[in-house]
Amino acid sequence: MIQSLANWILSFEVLSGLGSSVAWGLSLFVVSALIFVFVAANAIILVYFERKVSAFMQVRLGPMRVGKFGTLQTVADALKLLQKEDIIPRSADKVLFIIGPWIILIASVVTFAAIPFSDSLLAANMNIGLFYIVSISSIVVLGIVMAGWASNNKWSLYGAMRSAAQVISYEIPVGITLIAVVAVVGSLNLQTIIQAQGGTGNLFHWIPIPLPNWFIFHSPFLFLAAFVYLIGATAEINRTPFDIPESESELVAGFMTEFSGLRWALFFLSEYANATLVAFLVSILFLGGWQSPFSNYAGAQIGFTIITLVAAMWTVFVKAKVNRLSIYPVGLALIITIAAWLFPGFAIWLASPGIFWMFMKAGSIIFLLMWFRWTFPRLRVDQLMYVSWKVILPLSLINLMGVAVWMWLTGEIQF
Amino acid sequence: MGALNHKFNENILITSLDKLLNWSRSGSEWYFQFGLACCAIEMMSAAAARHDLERFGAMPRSSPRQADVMIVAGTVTLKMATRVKRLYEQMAEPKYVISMGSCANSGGPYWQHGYHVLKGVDQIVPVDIYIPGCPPRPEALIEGLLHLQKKMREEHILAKKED
Amino acid sequence: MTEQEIYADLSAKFSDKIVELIEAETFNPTVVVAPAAITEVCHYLKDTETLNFNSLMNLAGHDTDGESDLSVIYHLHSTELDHYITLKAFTNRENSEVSSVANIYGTADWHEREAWDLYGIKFTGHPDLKRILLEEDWEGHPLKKDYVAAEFYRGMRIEKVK
Amino acid sequence: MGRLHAEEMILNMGPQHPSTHGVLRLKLRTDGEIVSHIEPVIGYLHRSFEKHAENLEYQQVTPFCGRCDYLAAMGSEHGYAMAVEKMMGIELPERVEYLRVIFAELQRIASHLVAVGTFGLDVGAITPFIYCFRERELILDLFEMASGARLLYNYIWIGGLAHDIPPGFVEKTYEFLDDFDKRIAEYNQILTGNKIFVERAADVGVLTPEVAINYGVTGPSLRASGVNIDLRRTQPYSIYDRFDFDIPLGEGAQGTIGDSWDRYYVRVREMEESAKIVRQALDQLPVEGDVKSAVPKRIRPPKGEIYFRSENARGELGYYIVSNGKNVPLRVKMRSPAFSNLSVINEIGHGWMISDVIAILGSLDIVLGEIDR
Repeated sequence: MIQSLANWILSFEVLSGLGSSVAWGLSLFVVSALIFVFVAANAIILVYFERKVSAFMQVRLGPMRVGKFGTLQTVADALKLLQKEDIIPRSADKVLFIIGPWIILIASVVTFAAIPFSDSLLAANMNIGLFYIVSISSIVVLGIVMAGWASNNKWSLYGAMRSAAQVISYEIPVGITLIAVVAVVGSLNLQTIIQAQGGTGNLFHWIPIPLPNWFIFHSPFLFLAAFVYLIGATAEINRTPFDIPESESELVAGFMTEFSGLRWALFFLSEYANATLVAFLVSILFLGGWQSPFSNYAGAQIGFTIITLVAAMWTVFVKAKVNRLSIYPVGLALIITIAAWLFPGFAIWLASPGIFWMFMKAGSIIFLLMWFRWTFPRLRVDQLMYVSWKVILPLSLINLMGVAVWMWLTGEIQF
Repeated sequence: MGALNHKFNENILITSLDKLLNWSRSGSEWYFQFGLACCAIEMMSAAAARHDLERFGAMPRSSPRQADVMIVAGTVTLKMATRVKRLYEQMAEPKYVISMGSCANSGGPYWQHGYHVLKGVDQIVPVDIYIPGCPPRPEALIEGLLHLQKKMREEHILAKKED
Repeated sequence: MTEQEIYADLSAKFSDKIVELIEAETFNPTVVVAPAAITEVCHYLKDTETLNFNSLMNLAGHDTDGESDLSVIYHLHSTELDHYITLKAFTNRENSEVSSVANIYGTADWHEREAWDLYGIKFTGHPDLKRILLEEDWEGHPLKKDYVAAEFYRGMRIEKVK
Repeated sequence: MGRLHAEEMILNMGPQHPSTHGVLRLKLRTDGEIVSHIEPVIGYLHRSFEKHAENLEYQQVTPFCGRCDYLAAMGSEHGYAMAVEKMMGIELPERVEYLRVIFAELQRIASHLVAVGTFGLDVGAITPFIYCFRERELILDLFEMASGARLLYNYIWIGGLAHDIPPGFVEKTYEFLDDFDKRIAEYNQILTGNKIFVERAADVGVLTPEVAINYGVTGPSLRASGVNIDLRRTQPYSIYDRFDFDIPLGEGAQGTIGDSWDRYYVRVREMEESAKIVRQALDQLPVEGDVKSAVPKRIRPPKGEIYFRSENARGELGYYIVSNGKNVPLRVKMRSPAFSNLSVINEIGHGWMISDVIAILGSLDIVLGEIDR
């Protein structure tokens, strides 16, 4: 995209006087600004989304008064955090204290460069996209340890040490699961990973159920790898049930205890940037990124009717609670189905791969992460290590071998 | 905002900017999770399902650095008074104090024979809003928060002080 | 066993240390014991099979009227044999001294520290006798009838009481 | 190379901490995550209930009883009223006895709801806390109908009740009881059977019966260790002998008997038993009888002393009252269950990790107002 952007800038006569390197630099700046704006706006929306989702899960209303239905709530929070006094504790290590949060934010924002939002819309088409993301996102723990150590507070020291142990021990199973995916595709480039998941095939290449050719249906081992990756990634971004570094009930506020005002907002921003990154990665690697689940527009029409029927039956029979709140999702699905049947153009657009499906999948994964947070209690430090070393690591190794054997069995590769 | 405080004279731009800042501050009062006694239980039920404090943007924060409003909910004994003062000083600057319950207002039922009770938290900490009641109902706490919001809206952060 | 039988058993065992059995004006008959002998009496009550007082329900200090002696009351109960006894130890007001049962009953540890904190009754043999409810630098023992609160405490005014 | 002995650190889980249930300070001596010694420092809420009781008349002391244990105010007032009535030998009308049992048991459910909710909060599950408070609000509505207050009532007077229950109270209570049984199943689904919750609570902080009795632990924490002592059954006061309810004991379903999970689960089952008692009491509630008939004009108990025990939500709540015939008590000592329950935390808490110490503290269900009095 940067290439196309640079050429687009050079095409203007008035700007053609600039050297190609300046145009190139300008377009680089524009793209990175775009990414940062996306991450910031995304964090604002997600904070509001999380407070509303947690409220509905807890039988209450969530922010309602600030703006219509509380929509401006996070804007008000951000503005208020701007006005807060910037406290740096006297006995804190000033340099580390200041750059700690920035390192975390930069590490989590920079990884978005390699995320392909749709087949044409991506910042940098790197051929080592996955490797780049994994290596950059491991710097986050450096920032956490820096922030925790610098604030000279026993609670944040505990938070920092716990998060260091946790993230390092979950890097390994996550890395091995990613190798399993790369083994199937043969390339680290996220764009080619998505392109390899196009079209429809049968489940696990073996049971003749027509399903989109996503990696989650590629083989039972990759199916397991999807969940192993989700668990490992939840641990890596310190979200419940693995949120012991900033557990409110034990460590007051974990490594964020001594941070106030804007500095603390950076932590909040990077937490949600990481969550979005993980959601995108899960949808790219296992749910076929911007691939559409329906091969053609007829598929879209039939697919959406099935979704509406399932939603209607679920609301009427299973939950047996037909009130104003539970009608909304069924109504939405109904409208889309009618539109798909009436306007073939709309159905075609639905069936075609594009940014719509990318954000739908990422959104559902984010909703899942939030669902985890508001239902599960918190694991203890040693149980967390046990889960990582004794459960997920062997599982990811088995997945790696299993994928290779499966591909040999189903004839994808010949020895 | 320390450097910009009260430096500009009153004009359209500044007052509207003041209004925006006041709106944002009053819209997200993060209260300091700090319960002492019976009033803390009423504060918890105010934060729970029926009277949801989150509707007004009030989120409980357990660290003094990230809280704006300190709700002193319960009896401040002399042994606890030094801690309350230190916690107040640890909070970041635009900070407010709500004294919830007659124990925090004036010592309450323990006024006459309470040798170990501090007669009113305003002896150690500047209080913005007093909420009467023993314990005040969650609705009273919400009314206190709304009064604090009204008080925040009238503040002038950027405009010069008219002294 | 009823309180009278327990009193008979005790006075047989510790003839001089058991003073009397008060039954009038009280709902639970009380055995008055010399303050120094409380530890042996409680050891005996707890260890003998027939008595087996394994649970100390309550330990309270008491000051009747500001002049006469302070007293400490022990309410004992046996969970297996389900019988009760109350012990009382009088100690003079100036340097009140009672032997501690903290090593026999775990719950007595904190109750005795509270009695020392609020009544000023020292318990010899207590592992760690220091104030439990008030700060270390608090003068006086508030629950004594002749206690008058200080004017200020660390710069904070305590209203004049009574 | 032997055990790498790092220097021990004193960690102050200070008077202000999200999960110390109020103003309790735990001085932890920690070696890394393992806590080697816990020294609870209390007294941050010492409001001198006993000094007030020596200067106020008998009926003026009732509000202060409720303020000591503000999560089970009805239970404290009930205990105090029964103690003074026994001293004065007052005969209560049947209706008053039944109403008092109904309110005491509803208060036990409300207090256990807070205990179960905050235990979930300490272990990290935020949603069950909100569900428990949703049920508690329904009970507080009932209390508000009867006494006018939500948390601290001054409703159980010496010799009767402040007001009779309004019409519609019985129907509303039946409605609550029918709805409440479904809720218990909801808690069991979201918290009791939750694998992570079991992992965090089972086999943590095991309290053996001998240590429990020695440290004076009473109530659900004692019964979770398998000791069958419940004053409503072993030493029946008021009219508890007319109801049939069983005493849930800890069976070590998820771990050893007497661990934190048992203490939690005994409270959940005890809520069901209390609901059963309230239902039976409502069925047998006599319609006639004036609740204020036995309230004496001037309360002057005869000279003497009494130690009266009743089963409150947290354990054995004892009142030691000494009277010298005047209308002001000479001494009222409240033996608070949470005071002894907390003293056992070092015994069962040392050697565990910090997050376990918090889980153990949550399972002991302490209320600081009652500990510091």
